[in-house]
Amino acid sequence: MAVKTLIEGVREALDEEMARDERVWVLGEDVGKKGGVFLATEGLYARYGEARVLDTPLAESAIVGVAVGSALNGLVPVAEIQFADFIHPAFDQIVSEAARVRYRSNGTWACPLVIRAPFGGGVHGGLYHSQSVEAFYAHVPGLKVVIPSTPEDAKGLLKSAVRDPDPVMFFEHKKTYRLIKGEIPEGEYLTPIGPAVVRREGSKLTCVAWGLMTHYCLEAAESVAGEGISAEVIDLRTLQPLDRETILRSVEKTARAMVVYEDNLTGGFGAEIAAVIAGEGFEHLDAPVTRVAGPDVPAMPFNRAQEEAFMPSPAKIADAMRKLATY
Amino acid sequence: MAVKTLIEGVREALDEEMARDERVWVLGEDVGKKGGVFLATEGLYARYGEARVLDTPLAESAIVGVAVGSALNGLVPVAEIQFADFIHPAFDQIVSEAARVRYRSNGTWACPLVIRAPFGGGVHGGLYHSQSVEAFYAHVPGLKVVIPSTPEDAKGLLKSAVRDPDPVMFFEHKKTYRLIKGEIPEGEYLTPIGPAVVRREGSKLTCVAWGLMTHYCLEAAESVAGEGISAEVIDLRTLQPLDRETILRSVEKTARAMVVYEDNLTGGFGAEIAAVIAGEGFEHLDAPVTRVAGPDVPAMPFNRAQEEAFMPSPAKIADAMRKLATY
Amino acid sequence: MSEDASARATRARELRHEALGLEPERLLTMYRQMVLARAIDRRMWVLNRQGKAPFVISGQGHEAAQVGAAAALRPGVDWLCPYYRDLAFCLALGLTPLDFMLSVFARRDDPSSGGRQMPSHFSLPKAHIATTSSTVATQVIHAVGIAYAARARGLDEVAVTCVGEGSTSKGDWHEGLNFAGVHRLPFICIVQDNDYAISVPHRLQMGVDSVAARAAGYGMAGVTVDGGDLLAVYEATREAVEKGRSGRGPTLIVAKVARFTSHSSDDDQRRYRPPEELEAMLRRDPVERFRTYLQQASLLSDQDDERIQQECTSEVDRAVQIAEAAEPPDASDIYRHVFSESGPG
Amino acid sequence: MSEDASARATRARELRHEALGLEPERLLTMYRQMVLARAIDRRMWVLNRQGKAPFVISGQGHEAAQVGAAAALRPGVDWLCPYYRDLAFCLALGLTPLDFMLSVFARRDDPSSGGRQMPSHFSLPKAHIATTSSTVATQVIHAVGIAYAARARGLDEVAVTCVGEGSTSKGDWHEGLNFAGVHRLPFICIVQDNDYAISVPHRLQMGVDSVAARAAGYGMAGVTVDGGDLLAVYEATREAVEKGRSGRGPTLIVAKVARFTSHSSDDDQRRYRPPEELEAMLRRDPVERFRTYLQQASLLSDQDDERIQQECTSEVDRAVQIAEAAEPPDASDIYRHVFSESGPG
Ligand SMILES: Cc1ncc(C[n+]2csc(CCOP(=O)(O)OP(=O)(O)O)c2C)c(N)n1
Ligand SMILES: Cc1ncc(C[n+]2csc(CCOP(=O)(O)OP(=O)(O)O)c2C)c(N)n1
Ligand SMILES: [Mg+2]
Ligand SMILES: [Mg+2]
Repeated sequence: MAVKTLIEGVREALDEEMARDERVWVLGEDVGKKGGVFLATEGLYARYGEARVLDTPLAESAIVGVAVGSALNGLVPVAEIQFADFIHPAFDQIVSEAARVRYRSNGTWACPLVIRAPFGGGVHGGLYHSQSVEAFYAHVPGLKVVIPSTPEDAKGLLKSAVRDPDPVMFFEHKKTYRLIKGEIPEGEYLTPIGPAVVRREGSKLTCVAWGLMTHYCLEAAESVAGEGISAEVIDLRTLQPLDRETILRSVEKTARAMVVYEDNLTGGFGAEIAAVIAGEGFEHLDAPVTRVAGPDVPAMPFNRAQEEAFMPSPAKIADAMRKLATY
Repeated sequence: MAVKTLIEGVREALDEEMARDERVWVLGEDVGKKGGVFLATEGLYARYGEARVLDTPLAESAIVGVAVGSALNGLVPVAEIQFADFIHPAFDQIVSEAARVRYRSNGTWACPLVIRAPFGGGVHGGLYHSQSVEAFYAHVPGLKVVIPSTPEDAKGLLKSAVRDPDPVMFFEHKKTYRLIKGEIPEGEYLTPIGPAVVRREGSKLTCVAWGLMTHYCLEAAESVAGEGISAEVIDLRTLQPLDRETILRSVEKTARAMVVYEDNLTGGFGAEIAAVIAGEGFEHLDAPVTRVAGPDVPAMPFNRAQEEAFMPSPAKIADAMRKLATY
Repeated sequence: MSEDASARATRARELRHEALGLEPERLLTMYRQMVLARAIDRRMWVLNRQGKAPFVISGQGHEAAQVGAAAALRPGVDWLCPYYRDLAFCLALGLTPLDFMLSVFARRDDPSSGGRQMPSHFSLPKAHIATTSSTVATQVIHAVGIAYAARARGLDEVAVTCVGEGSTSKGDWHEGLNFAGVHRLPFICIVQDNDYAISVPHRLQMGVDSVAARAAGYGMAGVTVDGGDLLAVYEATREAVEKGRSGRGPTLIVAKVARFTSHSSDDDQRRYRPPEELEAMLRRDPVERFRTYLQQASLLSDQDDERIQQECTSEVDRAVQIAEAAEPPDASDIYRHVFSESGPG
Repeated sequence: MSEDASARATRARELRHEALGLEPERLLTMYRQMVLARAIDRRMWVLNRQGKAPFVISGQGHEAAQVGAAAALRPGVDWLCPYYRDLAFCLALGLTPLDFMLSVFARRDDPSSGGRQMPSHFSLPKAHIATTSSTVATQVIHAVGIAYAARARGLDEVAVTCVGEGSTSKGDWHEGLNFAGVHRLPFICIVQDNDYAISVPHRLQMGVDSVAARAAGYGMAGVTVDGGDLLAVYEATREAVEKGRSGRGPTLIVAKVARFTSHSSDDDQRRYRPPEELEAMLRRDPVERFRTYLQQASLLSDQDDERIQQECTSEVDRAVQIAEAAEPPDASDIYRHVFSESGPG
């Protein structure tokens, strides 16, 4: 196995799926010759040509809407939204259209498509190149929401997403693209959409996270391990459908839970996780469910001091772990 | 005091605020001669003329964007989105623009505006005239989110919203428009944005709701009262900023809590309420926080059987109250 | 009119359909489609007054535009991303009165949505009629995507979409047309311009008389036609279809039509339209106009017309009867079809 | 060129600015604005290479379009809803090099955002430069709203907005222009068409050579100008401003410009633009072109030019020095200005 970056996982998944199935096509801004602003689609244009690797006009609603239409007529589109911050203009096409094609037609139409978007901060992106948007979509029935945190999962989950018969929102934390390296298995494999994975076993508390925050939680767990705090870290991988079992099984063991997310605290998807744990795991809990999240300010400022103040960090998470462990 | 409908409260607020301050103007589809599809703006066109009561083109992003621009240049716009289901195309203008004007300019620009939208179901509106959308916006820092449940509050809160220096999302449950009648005080008054109100005192459990669900909870509370279950019903009125104090004070007293919302269960704003109660009220809870909500299906079907299956009803709520009381 | 003038006029008219290569039988089929659509539409309003149809939205006054356009398509091959007034269009493409009545009564076997959507949210996969939401103009982009896929797959399909003139103000309309223009797709947008978007008049909707003026800005063909003139719409659409099929790009067709009814059963257009305007508008009946054409061309006798009317009426009667008696959806089925039932493929 | 021909050409040029009523001093001011913008812009890239400016986005090649347009406005009266390449435009309206450098270094006293936004997200209330996001084209609608408010309040203000040609594909652009057309607002949209949207070439962005072709569809005036020709842009904008002020409606101006640099410091345009194209493009330098004009009109001596260049350079030096030494924002201020600090008014 070769050690690769997360974005290489994305790229390999796209390449393999396009080679496997000629219905698969990629569309978005700058995905063609340039290979995407993060180079996720690098090489595809040369290999598959303009019709299957299409630089679209600068129009996110059209990117998603054209994807929907092409899915209705037999293609399997993978749309790239350049930054998750710019997915908002396509909100209606995603929420009212893609998510509902199957339901509103009573199952007579399907809308298999993938929407990829880099999200998240800590990269000096300022207010409009740093946002987390998963909460908006994990709230919308009809959509699956996937966020990989390792190169292996990025590849395996994206391949599953392309083959999924329903619309999948595939969010990639842009800070993980090159920061996170790991082995990618040789040969073809699929990582199923749905199951979470326990990234670190622990007995004292459960920490639920996704994307970059998974790694920060692992760092934090490592740093408090010396203090005798044994933290279990769950990487959700899929927010919708949510793997309640893995979460609740862990809480049953540890009796203490925290959710860590980079998005704004209030109404972030961590609220749902906290509500599920507090609801279904009530009997097992020895402490309130802790949430470590971005503050309730519009977004992450560009200047370094305020960006750092916004981002949950391994140190902040470790602090919260200490507090929770001694509650 | 005269008994009036909720929509009369809305209409009076608009009329009084337009009479008081000539910077206030109303824009939206069919708000002019027709007076709005629910007649919320009836009479204003005749009284204030086309320039201040403007029938816009069919373009929600423009409705909000023009409102933003007019606010930057000294007006106080009240934009009507005809149905909350059709607010999605304006998502970007609301979330990226209105909500962030103040923050991104470091307080040197302000964006005082109100966006009104009728939401909610139970009116045979089908998939696209029934939705609850408050969770999307209550998650966005920079926006206030208000949902009145009585004629008095509709008027008093809307007047406060018009005078608020920041953008306010003002959602009106369309089933309450004519169903809910109540006294509206004579003379001018303002209902402050922020504080929740206890609509019914109780000792055995706390029920948090907003909009139409407030009334369903009150009905349910009444129906279980004979069984010796004393339910306290809190009408949130404002989702953002959230009145944690009133909620937590009640839970401290009752030790049991439920949240009732019509929106889809997963990621609805009730998840946040549940997380807050389970987090900050942990020590007081004798039972897990219950959520009664719409199911996780894209939206409310048009046919009666499935519409009823979707809607939380007084009976469903009463059942949940019984279960919670005996936990 | 003198005998002579009348005869000349008749000849001119005959020449029109003959010049278009339309056989009398085709013309009668089209006429029947219009009559049927009108009969169904009128019945909806009766059902609404009877409390049996909670919501009605109507295509009366738009029939010629729709039937004329549909006649230029190959049903089941070319695509339609329709809008809520497209009853006549969909009937012409293969929707049956029963199909439609099942949706009016929100029955389980309604092929468009199983009673989930409001009536007039047409969808019929086998006829290549795509599912739509209520959110206007979203389907315009879907039609563009369908056309893109058709070309990519080497299929000889043209994608048509319809919207009202108000819906052309939406960003989605623009984004769709621009995309179609860039790629010169086999795509046709038919704007049924009835002067109002609910109550909002044309002058507050756009700064031009016809949005056909926008076609040039997308690098596509644009044409304004009298939407009350079935043959004119047929001709314009046929040309657009030929353009699309031969790789000569998309077309924007604006058909000027009349909205006979209020916007929907929740509206009363007398509140915002002056009586004289309403009166003048109601004189622009496309069904009557085509009937007159056929009669003057001696293609439709009074008896034939009577028979067609009666056949349509009884077809509607039958559809209403069956639909009313049909099963409603199961409440428990509300959970179905959120995701594929066969799981990841 | 023969002596004679050169003299004739010079006279024609003189006539141009004289015909426009522009005094030599105005011309030199404009020239200075272009030189200053270029100097600041170049410095940004140096700071970027030094690791001091994490993000740079550039207006090099767009200066004539911006300075020419700005010259037709009344600073502090007319409005600008700018986009990220509008450095020269904003300087001409009153932004100082220090103001700008404070934003490059994300300093507390950056007047645009207090270091919250990336550089080149211009905002300066006193100059009527509105705050913008990074999401392209959203500001177009704001400018429409500003114009609507100006008229409603009886203010004699014109609202101008700038976007790139790629941004015209967005729904917001369309919705804004349509709205402005309906109400014949004092609104001007200047499209700075540099042939690329990041890497996406013109041919994949639109089906026309110039989006000015869209103006007719909104019922507004539309004009395409050579954006390298300062006087041409000035003339077009002045006419548009007069139109707006006199109630004759909005104007769409497309200025064809050159993007000298890569899209931003995160991009490398050599990856997607052929070398010959880049080379030819780089010859279209609007600053040089205007310098030549001034020199041939004997309005700018070599010494004057030298002096202007040096003044601009030292102004930039000073701004960089002060900005670099300035205070960064406080981390704890992150919580400020989510809502009004004075509470409900
Ligand atoms: C995005 C959106 N906004 C608002 C509505 C509510 N609405 C339904 S139809 C309509 C008017 C449509 O007018 P037009 O496009 O001219 O079509 P017509 O009904 O006149 O045929 C409106 C505003 C909607 N369905 N979708
Ligand atoms: C809605 C949105 N989508 C994507 C982006 C990312 N982006 C920033 S600039 C740009 C290209 C803009 O091209 P154009 O409008 O031609 O302006 P130019 O940069 O060429 O001056 C893109 C795609 C964005 N800022 N906003
Ligand atoms: Mg219309
Ligand atoms: Mg460009």
